[in-house]
Amino acid sequence: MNNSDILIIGAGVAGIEASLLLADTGKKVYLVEKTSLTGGNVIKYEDVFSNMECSTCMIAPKQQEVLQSENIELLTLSTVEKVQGEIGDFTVTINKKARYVSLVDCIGCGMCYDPCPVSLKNEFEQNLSEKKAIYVPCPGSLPNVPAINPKHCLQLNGKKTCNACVEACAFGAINLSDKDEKIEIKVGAIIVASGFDIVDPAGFPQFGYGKYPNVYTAMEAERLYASNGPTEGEITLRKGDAPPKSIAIIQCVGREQQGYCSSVCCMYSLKLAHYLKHKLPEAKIHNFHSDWCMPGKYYQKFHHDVKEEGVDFIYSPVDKIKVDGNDKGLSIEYYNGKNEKEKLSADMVILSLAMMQGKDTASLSKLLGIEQDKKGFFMNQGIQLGAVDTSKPGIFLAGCAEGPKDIQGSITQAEAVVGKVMSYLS
Amino acid sequence: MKEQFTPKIVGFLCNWCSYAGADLAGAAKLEIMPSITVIRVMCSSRIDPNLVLTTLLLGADGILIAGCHPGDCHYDKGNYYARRRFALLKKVIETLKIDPERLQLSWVSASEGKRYAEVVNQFTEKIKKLGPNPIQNTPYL
Amino acid sequence: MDKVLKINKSMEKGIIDLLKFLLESKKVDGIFTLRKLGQNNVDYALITDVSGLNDAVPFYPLMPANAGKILSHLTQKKPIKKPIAAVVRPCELRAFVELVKREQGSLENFLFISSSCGGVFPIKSIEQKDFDKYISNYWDTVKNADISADIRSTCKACEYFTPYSADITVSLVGEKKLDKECRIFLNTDKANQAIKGFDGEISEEEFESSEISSLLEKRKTEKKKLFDEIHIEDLGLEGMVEVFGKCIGCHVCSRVCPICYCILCDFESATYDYSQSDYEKELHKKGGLRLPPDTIFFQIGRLTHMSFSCVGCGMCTDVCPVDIPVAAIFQKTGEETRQLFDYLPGKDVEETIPVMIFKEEEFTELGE
Amino acid sequence: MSDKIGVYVCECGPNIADKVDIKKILAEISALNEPPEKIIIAKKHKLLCSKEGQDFLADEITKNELTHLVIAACSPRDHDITFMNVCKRTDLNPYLYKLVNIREHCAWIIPDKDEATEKAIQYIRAGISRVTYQAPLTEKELDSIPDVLVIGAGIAGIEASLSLAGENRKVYLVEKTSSIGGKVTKFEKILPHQGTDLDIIQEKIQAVQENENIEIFTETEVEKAIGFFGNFEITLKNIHNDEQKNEFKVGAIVVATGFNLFNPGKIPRYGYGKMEDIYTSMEIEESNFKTGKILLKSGNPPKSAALIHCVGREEKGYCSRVCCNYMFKIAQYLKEKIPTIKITEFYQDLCLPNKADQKFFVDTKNKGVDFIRFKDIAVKQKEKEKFIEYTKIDGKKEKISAEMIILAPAIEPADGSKGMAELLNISLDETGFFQEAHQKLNPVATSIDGVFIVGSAQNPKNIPDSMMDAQAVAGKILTQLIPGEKLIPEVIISEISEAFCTGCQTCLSVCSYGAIYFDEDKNISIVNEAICRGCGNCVASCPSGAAHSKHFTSLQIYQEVLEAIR
Amino acid sequence: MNTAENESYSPKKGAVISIKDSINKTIISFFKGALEKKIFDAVLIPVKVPAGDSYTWILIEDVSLFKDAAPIAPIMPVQGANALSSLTRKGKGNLKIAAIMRPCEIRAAIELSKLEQVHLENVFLFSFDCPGALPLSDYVQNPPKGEEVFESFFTKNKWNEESIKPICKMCDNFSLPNCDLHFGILGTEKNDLLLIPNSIKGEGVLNEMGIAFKNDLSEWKKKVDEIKKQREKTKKEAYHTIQPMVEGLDNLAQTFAKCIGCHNCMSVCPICYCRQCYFDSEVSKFTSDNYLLRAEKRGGLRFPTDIILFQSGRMSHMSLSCVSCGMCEDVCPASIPIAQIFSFIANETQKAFEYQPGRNVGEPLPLKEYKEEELQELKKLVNDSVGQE
Repeated sequence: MNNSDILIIGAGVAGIEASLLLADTGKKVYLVEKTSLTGGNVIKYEDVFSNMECSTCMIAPKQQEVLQSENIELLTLSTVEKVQGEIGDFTVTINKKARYVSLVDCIGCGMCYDPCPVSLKNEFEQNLSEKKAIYVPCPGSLPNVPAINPKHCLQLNGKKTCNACVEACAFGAINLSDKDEKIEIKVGAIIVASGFDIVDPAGFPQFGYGKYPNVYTAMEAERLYASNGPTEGEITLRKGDAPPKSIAIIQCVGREQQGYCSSVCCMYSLKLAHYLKHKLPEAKIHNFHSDWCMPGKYYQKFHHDVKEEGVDFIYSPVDKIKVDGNDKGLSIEYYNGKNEKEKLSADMVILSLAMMQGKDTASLSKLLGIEQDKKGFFMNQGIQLGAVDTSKPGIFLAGCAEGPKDIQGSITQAEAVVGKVMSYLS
Repeated sequence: MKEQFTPKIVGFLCNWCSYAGADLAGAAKLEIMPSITVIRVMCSSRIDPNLVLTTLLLGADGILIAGCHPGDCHYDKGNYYARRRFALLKKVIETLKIDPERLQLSWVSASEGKRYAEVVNQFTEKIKKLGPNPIQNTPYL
Repeated sequence: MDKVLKINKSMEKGIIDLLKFLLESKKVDGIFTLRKLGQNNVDYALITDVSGLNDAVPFYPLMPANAGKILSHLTQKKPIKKPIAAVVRPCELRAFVELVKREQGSLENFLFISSSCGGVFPIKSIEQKDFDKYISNYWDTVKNADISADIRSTCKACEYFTPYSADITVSLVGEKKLDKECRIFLNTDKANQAIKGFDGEISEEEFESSEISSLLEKRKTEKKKLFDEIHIEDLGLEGMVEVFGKCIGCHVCSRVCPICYCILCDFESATYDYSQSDYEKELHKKGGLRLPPDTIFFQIGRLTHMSFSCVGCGMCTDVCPVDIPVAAIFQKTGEETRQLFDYLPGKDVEETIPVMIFKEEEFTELGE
Repeated sequence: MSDKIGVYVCECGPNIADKVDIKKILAEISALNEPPEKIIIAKKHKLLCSKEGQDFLADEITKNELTHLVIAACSPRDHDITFMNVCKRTDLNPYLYKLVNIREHCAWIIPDKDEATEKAIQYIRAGISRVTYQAPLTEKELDSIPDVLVIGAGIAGIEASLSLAGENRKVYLVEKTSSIGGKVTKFEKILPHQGTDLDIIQEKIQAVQENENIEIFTETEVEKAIGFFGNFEITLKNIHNDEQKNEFKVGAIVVATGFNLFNPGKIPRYGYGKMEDIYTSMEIEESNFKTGKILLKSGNPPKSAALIHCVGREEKGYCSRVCCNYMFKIAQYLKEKIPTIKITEFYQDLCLPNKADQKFFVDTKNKGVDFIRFKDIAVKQKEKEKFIEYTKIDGKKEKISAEMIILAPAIEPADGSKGMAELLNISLDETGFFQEAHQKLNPVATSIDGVFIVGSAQNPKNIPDSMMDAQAVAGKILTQLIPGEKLIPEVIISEISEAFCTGCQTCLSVCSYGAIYFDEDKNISIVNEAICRGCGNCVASCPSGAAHSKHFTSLQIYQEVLEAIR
Repeated sequence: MNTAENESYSPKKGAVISIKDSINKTIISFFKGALEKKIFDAVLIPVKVPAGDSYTWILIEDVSLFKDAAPIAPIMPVQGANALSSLTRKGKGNLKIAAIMRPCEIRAAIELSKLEQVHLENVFLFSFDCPGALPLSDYVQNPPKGEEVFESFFTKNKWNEESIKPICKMCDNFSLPNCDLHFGILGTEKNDLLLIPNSIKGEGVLNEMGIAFKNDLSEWKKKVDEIKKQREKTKKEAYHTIQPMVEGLDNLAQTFAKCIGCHNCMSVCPICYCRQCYFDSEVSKFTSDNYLLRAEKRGGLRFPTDIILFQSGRMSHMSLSCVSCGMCEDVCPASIPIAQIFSFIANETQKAFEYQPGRNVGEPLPLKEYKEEELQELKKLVNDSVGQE
């Protein structure tokens, strides 16, 4: 039996590309996404490096196509629970958490947000801002339909009877008695595009993340700069409101521990430096780097341009850098090229943290019956059986689930997977 | 006082970036002056100088052309041609001293709802100061 | 230093001899030049037979039409097969180059003979009874690099009176011994081939002369005067209505303009046929409607379409039935728009016209 | 024939209903009714985008035999397709409908209710006057040829051919040289740690030769490739005799022309070509592949070797991404073949983008190769002895001697790229490689639909990534060029009227998709319906108005302008 | 049906209006009154441009614009029929319009209505005895002098004034055209202004205005015939001088030697309504080989080429409808007597078909129909011997 439907896990840029191409041929695609919106990590950035193109302009039309395509069934707030069978005949059980808001009736007018009394940390915004119990991760997210967090909603966690949002909704789109449900589907192939995560900065106490408030991760800096982010693009500090006068970006944090270079941090650090120079022209920006990894043909020119803009590049091996803070601000202790110790004070420190496998890679690999490689990412079969195949035929890898890469790397891999799937299934 | 001059502004917005930015401004419920009327075109490079001149000479008080930032254009290089055509048209009416400030070109990307609202409101204020387009009452055109 | 062929004959005879030589020695199969026709009148003609050259008057100070536009009609469908020598003015040559850039003709097989140009009389001046007196004092003013009073206002203000891409340039301006000696500058090796076998001594002399630069200064002051007359600095809408009020919308200025090559001008097409309801809306708003409409809109629209390519040949003012100084306004706007793209029309056929290309790093101040 | 225009205002729940006075709108719009030529039917509905709303619209259209439809609701970017599908269900042409945005551009941004109502009426009137000028358009269907032309039989070209060939899809593989396999066949070992083994590649070369759906042309060049996605006319020419030509039609073209190595001779300080025993990495690979040994010119094995990375990186302006890895491989060759050899590797930056690269670097280091990070470097010779003079990061100048020097020159575009670009009407970027359609979202396609670029033709790449590109192109072609299925090009495109076109080709030069071609004998420009994407750039550039853009004609926009300044 | 369906209507009576300070002022006050009474919604009338150096057609709705209006303007920069055509080409619309034009402009408007370029259903055509117009270029050189000369026509009643356009000097069709209302400015002996209804529509206007029209017209007719005889004599003389200029190819070549091919005579002519003239289209553009061949055949080829083809071609296309308004001569940059030539040719062709352009709306254009028994004299031209009875 050769079922030609396809399951794609993760609606990031790789998942979207694969689902659009496959849906074009008339195949039915189940796109399972654990968060409440599509776009994965790409929509968290304001611009993408090297030509500084606005990421929303780039990806929004694709997200719109996914929503409007009849062959793609988007299952948000859903995770894969059980997978049985083999290529051509997989039976998959999906645990679809309740959204409590109907995707058909709600038109995303946002009347229900204000009345909600509860507010909680917005992890999409790297906890830099708050969100309500009924929330849309960020303005302009697609699908533009809120979800309710059952743990915090007073009605749902039993603390108090409250239906402020239900009353505010003029479309009767909110149904607090919505239930999680298990959906069983039959597919011919599975594509894992579950993306990546960032190493936990707490693992590097020498940089003082958490201890000193003005130490930020790179993702937090991205959200600070985003025009639809918590501060609508203004660079502010957790302690001390004035915009920072001097900023230090420390690269290759976690490269030794992870045992690989994540290939994109050099470029997004340059992008951050370019943002900051553009936003705070008088601020002094230092970039602590070791090797520059710039594999793209346009990348070195971007490095040259950022240098021209007056960003101060300091070569110093990352393992010898220490950050400690005092009331005046932060001071970075490092060893320069001549191996002499130096100190530099800064109002803000941004850590370019290494990429690591997605948090639920381990559970997913057990569930799918595929292996992880030594670094923790899903293992591909190399050149013999294919760089996008897993040990189990019929299950493929796309994007950063297979290893750190830039956006075009993920897109190329997603298209390659589609090529493999088409030749298998036709 | 009600009879205060409300300018008539025509906005040519490109479908992929600035129209999306305007939608985002709407979704964020930002207050925008009602003087602008939006006309959607597929790309800012679709607007030819004669169309802008017709709009100006028909009596529009201000004309705003909005497109994607250079490099973001959905059709590769369209906005560069649009920019060049705009510069040429602006220079011609500048030389003839016919209110060049009534024309404005602004790049607005899909995520810049706030910027779209500011651009429109600032442009409306500027036109309010400039006053109605004198072309209204000259039948000799 | 430039290579010059000297003929010790008067300029008229010298040039006719050269043209006859070119035709007889089969260097070219035809000469395109002005030809006397009737009392004072001249017209352009493609002369293939030597006898036809008898009443040729190559540098006669009259321009019935822009030769660039005529050569474009000649070569629009297909480049000309046989070599032709064309005696044209600098602005006509530049107009032809502009048209070739727009695929409206081809430079193949042409030997361009141009000159430092002393300007031409208006077409209407041939009606004057003492027209031949005009001609004689014209050549005197050319000799001492002066501006004769009766030539067209556009020619008085013309700063580009020496050619850029001519094979042969006949030096007229500032040539004191014009009726005894004729200096012909050979700019290209095509020119050298052409004059091989023609008796006349070749030497090295400087084409740029102090007379030419002094004439340039005079022309600049004339231009300033011309612009001040229509106080171009603060035209505005009232100024435009002032200048173009009397325009009768016959569009002859666009028809004779070498740069306007469209088969049907957009302003005459169906796009600007307004329906009754459009007129009614406008009428209620303004209380009065000029008919036929869009007279000023046509002028501004034409400026946006071609002002950067205006070669300042002055035909539009010359043929305007109500004597509107159209050329002055097109020259002024042309100067401004050309500066935007630092483009000089007709200078070099390889240079693409500004609306066909763009540069990523230009006008970055716009739109931000 | 009279126009029957249906105008439906969507309340969108409270979003429009609370912000504008819909009763007033319906009254003013119905007042525009001018029987018999223009009949207006104005109604409101709670939520038109809902299923029930769409059914309501469908039967309104059929019941009133509407000739035009105007919907006043939300942004076309959200529901244009929804309402066009409603029209498709009825016999109203989907392009005789206009969605007027009175929510994001009116109700939500104008606090004062009267002003918002005025604005909504203005927008709806503009919609009505525009829709009467809209013409019905139909989707065209173009039959497509599933076959593919692959140019260049390196590893990328071979992988693409294998992934694409099938019983109803023929692949024409064209190679300029006399043998297929490209540079990969000259390596003894391929980087094991990245899972690429030589015998796998030999198998692939074998497979491509035996596959009956793949026709291979060696010593052949592409002479002509004209057409559009789904329909390219190809002419091949044998490079030795011009008469031997093949002509056929394909649906897509894959450019896999690979790369050249930068000539280090151009930079005097490396001494290449001036001193003995200075080799490029490729020369070492080839000699090692032939003889299995790496020897000095004198014939005996070198006692010391210096490997220099990043040769020509400044001059070319980009890092070539693959040199670090294959230099570690060469270092490990040397250690295996000459255990006692002393190797120093000089690098400016280590580019180890793949997850397995860092480990390969650490293994090489543990095998006794010492790495030095240099700021600038030069190769000097005093009598017989060669020295490497370099300054380290800390500014100290040092010198070491080396019998053999191996350079890692930068990867640059294959020669002939310029000719290939002109032939296929695609463009090169500022680094000289082929320009991809979109740096992020479409790296294997070009601005011309149906022409794809893989491997180092697009960006310096190693073997796995080149093969990944090839499979990606297979993904794109297999999903868009399906045997037997028709291609549906964009409907909203431009057209040029023959009568008024003067053939000045201004439109041709502004079109970045090569969608306009020049008809020599008629001397006019013509739009190719299959390629045009409808941006309208040519329409604005045409001075005589000969070019029109369907669905966004000057007259239609003019109607909206008239209403805007009423 | 169209406005003047009055083939049979012949004016019997007229109304006398006393002239207050000038004929123009009186006519303007008549129009103001009619506008106030809503008889029509707007008036198409020549108005002096702000710079005061020319006149332009303005469709006036707001009466304040009448201050610079001049129903009888000294010059004719734009043919009235062209102005009317730009307004009503796309349909009659629902605005009732009054248009005051010279007789040749009325005749041109009627010819254009036969070609669907003008729709007269909602148009009230007003005309006046036309004293002729000054040449455009002379007036524009010195507008005040032009005004003063034109004023003298009325004060000193000098009708055959020397300074008017040559075509006007020989115009014998200067009075009552096929309009609705006619201002007989030759008037009564006390030279009051005569307002003569020339159609049922015209009578309707006067009734609505409450103006009785009982005055006898014989005095006015006598004056008109007197001037007409004078004009017919000048016309015969003029044609006599023009004839040798156009007979024979070399004469034609000589006459049109100065023509620079700018086709301006065509663009201002009211009858030439084609959006793109046959002689501008692809059909009349040849390859360089063709031009070269023709040059080699005759030792030389004049540029611009095919001037005679253009002039004669235009004659054949429009001479049947030529109303001799003189616009072409006014705008010819080479000052060729093109209007007199075309008037001479038109006179011949119109005589052959007994057709008078603009005589009345109902009369079809000659080439739109044929009559069995017409053109007997052509029989002898068909001289082939085949089957000749």
